[in-house]
Amino acid sequence: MTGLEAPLALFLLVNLLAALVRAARGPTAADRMLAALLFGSTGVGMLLLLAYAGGGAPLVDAALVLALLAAIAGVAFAQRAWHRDREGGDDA
Amino acid sequence: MNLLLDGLLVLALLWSAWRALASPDLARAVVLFIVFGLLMALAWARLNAPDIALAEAAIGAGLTGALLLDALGRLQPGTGAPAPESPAQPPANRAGRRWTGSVALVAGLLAAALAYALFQLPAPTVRLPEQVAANMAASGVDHPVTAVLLNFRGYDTLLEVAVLLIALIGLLTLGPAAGRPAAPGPANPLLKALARLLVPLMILSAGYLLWAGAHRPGGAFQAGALLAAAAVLLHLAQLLPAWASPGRLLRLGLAGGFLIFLGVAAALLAEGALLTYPPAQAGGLILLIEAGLTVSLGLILAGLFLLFAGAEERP
Amino acid sequence: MNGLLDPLPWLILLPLAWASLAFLLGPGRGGRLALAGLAGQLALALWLARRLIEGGPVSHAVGGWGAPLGIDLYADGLSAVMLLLTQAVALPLAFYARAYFAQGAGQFWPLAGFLLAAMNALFLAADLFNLYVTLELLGLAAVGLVALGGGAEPSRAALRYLVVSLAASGAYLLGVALIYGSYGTVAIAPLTPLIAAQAPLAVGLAAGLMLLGLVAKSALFPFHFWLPPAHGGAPAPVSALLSALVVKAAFYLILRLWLGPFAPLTADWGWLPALAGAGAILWGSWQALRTPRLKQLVAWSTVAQLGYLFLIFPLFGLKEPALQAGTLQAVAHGLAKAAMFAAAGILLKATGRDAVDGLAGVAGRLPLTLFAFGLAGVTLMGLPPSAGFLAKWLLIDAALEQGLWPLVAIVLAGGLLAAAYVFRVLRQAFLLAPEAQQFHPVPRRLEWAAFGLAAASVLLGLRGVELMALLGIGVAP
Amino acid sequence: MLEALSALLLLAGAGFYLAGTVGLLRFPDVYARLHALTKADNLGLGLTVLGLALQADSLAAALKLLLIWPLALAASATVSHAIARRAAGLGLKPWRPEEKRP
Amino acid sequence: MSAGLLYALAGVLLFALGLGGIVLLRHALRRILAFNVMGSGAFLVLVGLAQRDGGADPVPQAMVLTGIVVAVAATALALALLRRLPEDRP
Repeated sequence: MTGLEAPLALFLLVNLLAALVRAARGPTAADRMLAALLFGSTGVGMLLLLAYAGGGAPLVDAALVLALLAAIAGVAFAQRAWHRDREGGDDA
Repeated sequence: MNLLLDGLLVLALLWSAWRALASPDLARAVVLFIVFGLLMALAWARLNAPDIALAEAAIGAGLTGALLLDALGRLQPGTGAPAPESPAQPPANRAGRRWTGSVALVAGLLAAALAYALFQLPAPTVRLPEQVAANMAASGVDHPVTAVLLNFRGYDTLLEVAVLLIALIGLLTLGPAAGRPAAPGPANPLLKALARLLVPLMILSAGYLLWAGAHRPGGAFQAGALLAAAAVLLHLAQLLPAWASPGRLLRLGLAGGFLIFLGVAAALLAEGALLTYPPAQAGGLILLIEAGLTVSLGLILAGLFLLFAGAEERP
Repeated sequence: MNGLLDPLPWLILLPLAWASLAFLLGPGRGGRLALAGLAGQLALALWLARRLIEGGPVSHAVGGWGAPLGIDLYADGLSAVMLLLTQAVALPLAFYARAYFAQGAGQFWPLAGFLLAAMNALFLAADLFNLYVTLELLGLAAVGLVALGGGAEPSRAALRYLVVSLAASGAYLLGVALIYGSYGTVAIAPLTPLIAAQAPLAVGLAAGLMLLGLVAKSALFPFHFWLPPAHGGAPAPVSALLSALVVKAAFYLILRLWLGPFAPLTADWGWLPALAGAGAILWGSWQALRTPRLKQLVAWSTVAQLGYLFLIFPLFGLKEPALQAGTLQAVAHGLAKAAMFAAAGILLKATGRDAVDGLAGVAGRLPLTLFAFGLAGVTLMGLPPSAGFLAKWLLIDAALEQGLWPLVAIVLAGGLLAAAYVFRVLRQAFLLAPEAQQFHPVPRRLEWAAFGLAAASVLLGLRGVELMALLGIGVAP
Repeated sequence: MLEALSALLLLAGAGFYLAGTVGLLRFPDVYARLHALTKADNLGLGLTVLGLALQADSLAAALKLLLIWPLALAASATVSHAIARRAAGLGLKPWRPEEKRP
Repeated sequence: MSAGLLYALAGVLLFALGLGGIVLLRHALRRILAFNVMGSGAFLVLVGLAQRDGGADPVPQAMVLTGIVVAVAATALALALLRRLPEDRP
């Protein structure tokens, strides 16, 4: 318990928000899909830090589940976007 | 420090919800809604509700996101035409704008009145957490949320599994999708490899969550949602075909958990009242019910995604 | 009291059991199972009524934990009457549905089974969050039934119904959240004294949100727009179930909350639902007169007749007569509307067209069906000796006692308008059939089911005394 | 001693997260941003996991933590591959130095 | 201003946002998103209010778990109905 976890969790949240604003506003559809990547890395990181900042061990399970499922949202989006692209058009 | 983290998280929640509902482009609305789900999972972690954080992560990121994206894929035909964007901006004509303004005003007033009322709340007279702690010994499990979910308010959970089953039956009533099926893209080899790596681990984690439910956050819902997410991943990797209307065995799997719960509830009537677990066998009975529920909930939640998904439309 | 012999839990477990078994048997199967189950439920409801008359209100602590921690089931006169209505309407409709869905009912039996289980659970529940779960179960089952017809229009009607129902449940849930935040419990029994003692602003807002959500679910006038397409577009047995029973569940809950925990908060707000009720009667009847389609006419008639139920709210100065009037109106409308939709379904099947002006010559071909439609019309109009007459009589009597003249005018106007749109159909039916019109054969069982329901709604007027005695149990004067 | 090492690792991890975010904000096109996000963020996660694993109260807890990292790596790899393939399908050309900065 | 109360306030705002969204938005998919936002708002109020003086209360947490599963069921049914509507006027 180094006392660093809570401030780092806050720092990660700031990172997450900055990246999300950029990804959400990104012109191309591919930019928007970057938001899905953030789940896996920043989301899991935050849950782990919160676990050790007093949230308790169960949050590690939540991080594990999120790490397992991060791929689904991203791939589901890519699968859907991929399907759209085969016919060429795009809303970029 | 804590207040700063919570404050920022609340702002992020409100921003992502607002952008999700007001964004002109449908695809961006769905992505931002999935981000809203992630932020909700973090909020539940901050509210030290790990069970809900687990459920939000498993159901929000895994299932609701995939369901919404699948629906989005069907709405935007792959014919290159941009999605039938119905811009969320208020309509141009004056009457429309007045209507939008008045609804927004009413919603704002409601929020203000509720916020004002929240600050005047007296301390609650009934303290249930103490009562839960007091009766924990007789509940047959050590984790308070699982005790409330399966024992003290087990009747709510019985009806709630019925709600999930009836949603699936409603899906079956509608039959194959009329919209364009989301034609799968070319098989992505990397995705198949990921699915083969992750799915066994997901099933193992689901078993762990089911077992952990008795003494720490976990339980049938989170485990079922994880199993369903595994099925969704297999379908996206084209290793698992879409389901047509279920045969006898699948129907038994779908309704099995509920029937076990119902049977135990009826049998326990002999103990004096509905769902009265004798303290000695309470733990064992709850584990039996949770195991049945995990399998059935996993199949039902997977069915909500896989039933008639991508089934070729035979006009 | 050994749990096995207690009718309360069985009234919920039995329909859940036969509904899930019907699902296991596969699409289209489960008709006989449903009939057996419903017969058992009717017997249980009668047994519960007898126990209530002997021993007063009955409660059942689920899990043996008791009110604030666990969930209680509670049955008093009001819930017993509504349970009797539900099973008494559902059983004949089950006969009707088995004959109506000749070519296979798809998922009708599991959906109907869960719907009835949700209704029984709602009438017996005594816990606000448990009521939220039963409302959701009821809503999703009803949406599944509305979409049973298949096709774009029923799906659109079902989706609009679902969105309204979910918005209403959301408002109800926020109310429950505020109440739990204020008092720390959601069980109705301990809440009533707590709210009477001290009700902060949040509880007032919670009561408003919950009642508003329930009003939207019961399709009262400003929120009625989803009902005609949903009930009008669904197959006949479904429309009968929805119009006769489902909207009554939301009304029952409003009554339960208005007279129970929220009594001190809603004391002087009775005029608002009455105003909306009057609007419903006038607007619903007016639309019923204008719509060309038969089932839309009957659906708009539901919107109108629901208005009557809400006229009793300003009369709660004298609780007993107002409650009797409202409940009897609910029972009479339930039976009559089920009969009317059943008869409309037969007429539609026979003539092949869902149009009022397509009914020419029906009187010659289907006398029993038309007689059933007429009898149901008698109850809706409130002509003696029907139960509808008794309900309207009690309502007028209570209104006169408290000097609320406009209510009397509205009741009479409603009766005349009801007569107008019922005779609109009867007039068409007695015209000579054009030669081109050929009638498809209709199984006799359908006609007898419709006639049975219509006759019950009329004969009930003669035997209202026992119903009133049952209703009085457990209702504080 | 362990405390200091753990703190150091956590800070390094935070540094890499920062690098990932700055990369996302500053890089000109999707492909570069993919590098930033996939590499930097995941390394940040790895260091954070190592830092926390040092503080874990039991070996099992530490191993569970260490299990999370490769999962996140696998997920990021697949998703970024899908995004890159998607971007290529969109006809997005990688950024060339001679082009004007967007 | 405890954390619970802060999240309860956020819940109230999310509820109002979702309710406004359900009434105003025309596209059915957006209305389904608005319903989920409204539901999350109500859940935050339920847990936030109950835990406004610190201390985790398992009863509302169990209720929210039930609510989340009900919300997923309703969303799945709504999306299935959405699939049946003609493409032009969702």
